[in-house]
Amino acid sequence: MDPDEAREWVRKNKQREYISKLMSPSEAVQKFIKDSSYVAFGGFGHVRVSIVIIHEIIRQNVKNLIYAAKTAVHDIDLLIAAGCVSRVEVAYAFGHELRGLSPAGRRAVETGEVEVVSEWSNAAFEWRFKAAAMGLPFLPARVIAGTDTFKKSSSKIIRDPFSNKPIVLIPACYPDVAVIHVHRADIYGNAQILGHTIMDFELARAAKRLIITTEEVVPTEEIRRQPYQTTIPFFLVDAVVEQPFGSHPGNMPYIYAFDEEHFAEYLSLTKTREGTLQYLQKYIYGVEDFWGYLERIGGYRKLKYLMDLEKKRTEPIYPWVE
Amino acid sequence: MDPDEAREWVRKNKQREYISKLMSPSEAVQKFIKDSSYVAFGGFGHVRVSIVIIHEIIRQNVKNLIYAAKTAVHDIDLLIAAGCVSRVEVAYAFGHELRGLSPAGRRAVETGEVEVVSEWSNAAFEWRFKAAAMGLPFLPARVIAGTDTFKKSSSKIIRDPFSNKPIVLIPACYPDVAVIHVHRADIYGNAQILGHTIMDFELARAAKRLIITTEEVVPTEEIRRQPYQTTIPFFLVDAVVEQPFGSHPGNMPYIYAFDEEHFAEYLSLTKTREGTLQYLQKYIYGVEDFWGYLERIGGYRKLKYLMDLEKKRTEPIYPWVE
Amino acid sequence: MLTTYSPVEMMVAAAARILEDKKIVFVGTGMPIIASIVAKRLYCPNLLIIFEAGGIDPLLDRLTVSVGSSYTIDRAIMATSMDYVMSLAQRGYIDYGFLGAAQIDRYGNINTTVIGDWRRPKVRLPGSGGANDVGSLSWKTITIMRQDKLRFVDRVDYVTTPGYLNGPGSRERTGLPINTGPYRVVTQIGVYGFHPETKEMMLLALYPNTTLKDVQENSSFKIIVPEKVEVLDPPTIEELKVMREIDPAGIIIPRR
Amino acid sequence: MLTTYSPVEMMVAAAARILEDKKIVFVGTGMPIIASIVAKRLYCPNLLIIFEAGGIDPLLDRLTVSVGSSYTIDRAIMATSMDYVMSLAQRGYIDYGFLGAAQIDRYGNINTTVIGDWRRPKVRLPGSGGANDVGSLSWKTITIMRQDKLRFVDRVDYVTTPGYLNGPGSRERTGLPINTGPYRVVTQIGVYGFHPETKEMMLLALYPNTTLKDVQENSSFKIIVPEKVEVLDPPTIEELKVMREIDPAGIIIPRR
Repeated sequence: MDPDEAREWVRKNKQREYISKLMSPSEAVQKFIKDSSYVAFGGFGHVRVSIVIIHEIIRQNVKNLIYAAKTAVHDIDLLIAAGCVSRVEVAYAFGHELRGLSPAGRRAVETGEVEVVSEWSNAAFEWRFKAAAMGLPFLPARVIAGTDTFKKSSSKIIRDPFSNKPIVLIPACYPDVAVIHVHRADIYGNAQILGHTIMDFELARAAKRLIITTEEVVPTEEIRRQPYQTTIPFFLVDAVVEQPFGSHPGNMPYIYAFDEEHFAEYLSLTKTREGTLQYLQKYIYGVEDFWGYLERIGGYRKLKYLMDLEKKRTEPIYPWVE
Repeated sequence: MDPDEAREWVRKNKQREYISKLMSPSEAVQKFIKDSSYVAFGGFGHVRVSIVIIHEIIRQNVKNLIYAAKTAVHDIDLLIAAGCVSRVEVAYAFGHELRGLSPAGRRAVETGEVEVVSEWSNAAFEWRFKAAAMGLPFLPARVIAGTDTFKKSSSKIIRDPFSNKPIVLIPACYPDVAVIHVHRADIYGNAQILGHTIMDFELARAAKRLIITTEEVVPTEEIRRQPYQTTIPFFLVDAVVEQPFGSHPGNMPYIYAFDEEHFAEYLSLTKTREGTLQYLQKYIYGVEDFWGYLERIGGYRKLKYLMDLEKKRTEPIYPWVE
Repeated sequence: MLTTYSPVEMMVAAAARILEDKKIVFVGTGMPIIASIVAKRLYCPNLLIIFEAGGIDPLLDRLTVSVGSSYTIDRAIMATSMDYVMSLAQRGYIDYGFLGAAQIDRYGNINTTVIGDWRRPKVRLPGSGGANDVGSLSWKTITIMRQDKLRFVDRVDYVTTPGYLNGPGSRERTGLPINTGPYRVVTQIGVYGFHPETKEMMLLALYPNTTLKDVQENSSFKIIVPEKVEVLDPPTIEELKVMREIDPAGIIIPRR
Repeated sequence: MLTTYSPVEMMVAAAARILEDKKIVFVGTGMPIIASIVAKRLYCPNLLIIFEAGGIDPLLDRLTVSVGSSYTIDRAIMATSMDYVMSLAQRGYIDYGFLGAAQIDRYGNINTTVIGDWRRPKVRLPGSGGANDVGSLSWKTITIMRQDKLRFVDRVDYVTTPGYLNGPGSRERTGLPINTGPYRVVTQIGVYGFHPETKEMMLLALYPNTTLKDVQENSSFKIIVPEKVEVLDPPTIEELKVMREIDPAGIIIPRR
């Protein structure tokens, strides 16, 4: 897509009206995430990431997704485990940071079930979104030059006409759908993120369709009280889904910590295909919605513990440590 | 300056230590603003603009400044009126928005006392700073193409290797000194702006030296309480100057409104060279510092009125309306 | 009752009626702000107003002296940066750009930089500000300005903001976004558009008290006059009321 | 009393001693975080730690599982974006980049993408993450990793993060910032630098319980050995104490 096509798309498809976009996770996925969609998730793979939508994609058995794995962690791994992804553009995937490699993701790539189609660095991926957000065909950058990652990307090198030195041009990236989990949003989609925004300030403008999931829906007056806190204005947004603890077992800064017990169970079960199915059955297929999942992972007692943990009222445990 | 030279400059000159950079306006100007410096002011010309440093430059009679007039209003006009500026790069200057053209600025350009050396649009200027902030030689853009403003800038046009369409390349801009007025900062320079950031998020990183003037100095713990509100981290900053009402007669969002009475007096006096001198004598040369100026413009009673005005407790008046 | 009105009020009303609901307008200083607020209050409740300094959809109840003042972020949905709003514009989110101008030519090219020679100008004007950006990046650009032979000129002294440049196709050839360009020009005499093929300025509507003769007598270039020219209604009482409410000091709308 | 220590503790201590005060370090997951906190607590109170997800100088009291978690912005001076911190790096603000690695070669090129063929890998690793960026843009890059013949290889299976690429001058020729590159490699056997002329890996220091023989037996390429090789002191009691304090669960630092 060149910038003029991207502009035309915005002109024709993006709603500038104040209408409620509030819907259920299931409606949001039905409307905007199709087989073979190119999708990107906001947050940082297991931090402020919309697990609620991940679950719903799995429940609806969406197939052949192409995934923009700019720091993808638990998000992509669940989708791969459930067979929803066929191709991946990778800056970071198949790993769980300190928890180690992700058995499900690794298995899928090593057996060829999932194909890695390109490689990027995190900054390169961020700048792809930024180029798109700015309505530009590319952004120049001084990363990935000289490496195999450059060769496996679709970047180019030109000579900078000002300094006459070589410079990499990173092409814009326009996901079909982005899903971003936020602290608060109104029914129109005006969204505020507390803490670091990671790539979401850019991703929100790069994507063609944008689903916001939010810890809470607040009145617009609350947004207007601190407009400098707004990360995403409503006219970028196509769906608003309210789901407290929607990033579980991920971390939601200032609200709840990682559920390391849950990660341990997940990483252990996904070592085998049988275990993977067992996990999906227990936590996703076997519950009606994310509320059901929240009960199954331990209900309010567990959630309260995770909130206490985030406030450092108790010490974290890491059951996956060998 | 190419990006490698700019990097080298940062490496050698930017302080990464937590040391107090608190100083008086007079020290800050003495240390960092020299004859022929290339300077840029944050804010929007008469909104959140560091008039305190403008006054001090005039009082110290700094000469031959080159001014980055990205929406410059009262800031540049005072400096021109006092004979401190010899060259200007213009996106917007010599005007006072709805108040009309600035007599002092216009006179200086029309008589040749001040030379306009290049033309830009606001977005182009912003993206020059952004290119510098990102450590890049240029940013692509789809503005200024086809106009005389392009011809009077130092931008280039290339063919975008992805879409094969022409695209403008806007060169990075590294001011010698930037001066940014903020709502709060600590003694090290960690600064938080409430409201719109205009170009300051980028300008702070583009400039070689950065003077922060602040409505109040706060403890570092207060900064750390809401780190997502920080606009400028301390290691970008070379001087911190505390000056309440430091943007007067400009507007400081959430704190005080424009002093339109003062603007009326200024615009009327600067119609003649004699009047201009009279203004400078009364409000700048004739007072010891900005505190003295604040007394002369009406003291606390006036300041209280401007705070009430900002809170819309009273109706604004516009004495310059004919 | 408010029965008389000034040329400025007619211009503002005419401009307000051009804007559409559920669209985004990027406004410049002065009349564009008043016309946009009138439109929003009376005709387009979902018109979203954006300011170049970073204010998005403030709850405006007054004209602002500056497009960067507190008013432009007052109870806004977002108070952000110039980079952000200009990027939105470049990305295709701005339906209407709304500008003032000192000089314009037949192709809608605008000058707000100098009258006379650039090096030694007769009158030095402020320059582009955000005007070039708005005129380059918005889908449709509306200009509101006084019309006379010195302002409607054959060639502007300096092209600050691109209209159709040298005619059809020249915007695209220079790298500007496709399908963008000048849409309407509103003056004290009438409302103009641009010929779909030649991209030259074309009369669309007159006011109750203006004539075809006024149009040509106040332009240094020939303006296309189609067979059918609309005559606009005078400002309504509601339009006049809103204008005076938002500009009670008479900065732009004359007090009486 | 803590008198014994593990190879990991020796590595972390050695790495912590490399960092300098009043500098900025951009840290990757795991050992780099622990080593940086040890350095900050004991040697470099003004060492500023930056995380790729946007956390700048948090008051870290614990190891974090993720370089994007709440810990990385906990009482930070700034919680911003990846764009912001990567731009700072590109602008020249990052003195030290601090990474882990799966494979490295004589020129300090790092692989964290695949073992085996890229299309059908034997082991698929996570990819660059921020590593390429840190290795491209920091003034000096420190790598901390396990050393053996399969990890210290003649040619990495895939260049994820640039070291000196093919040798002197090749970083600059490809457009990477000048005067940047690998600085130290810390393993369980010793600390390595790079030869100032040839840019090949060079032994700088051994540990009390490692030998020259260990160095070469655990590398598939020849490592330059200068005449003088330092032997580092074992981890101090203070160093060990801090490590255990910030990793009480023994995620990286073995519990005993």
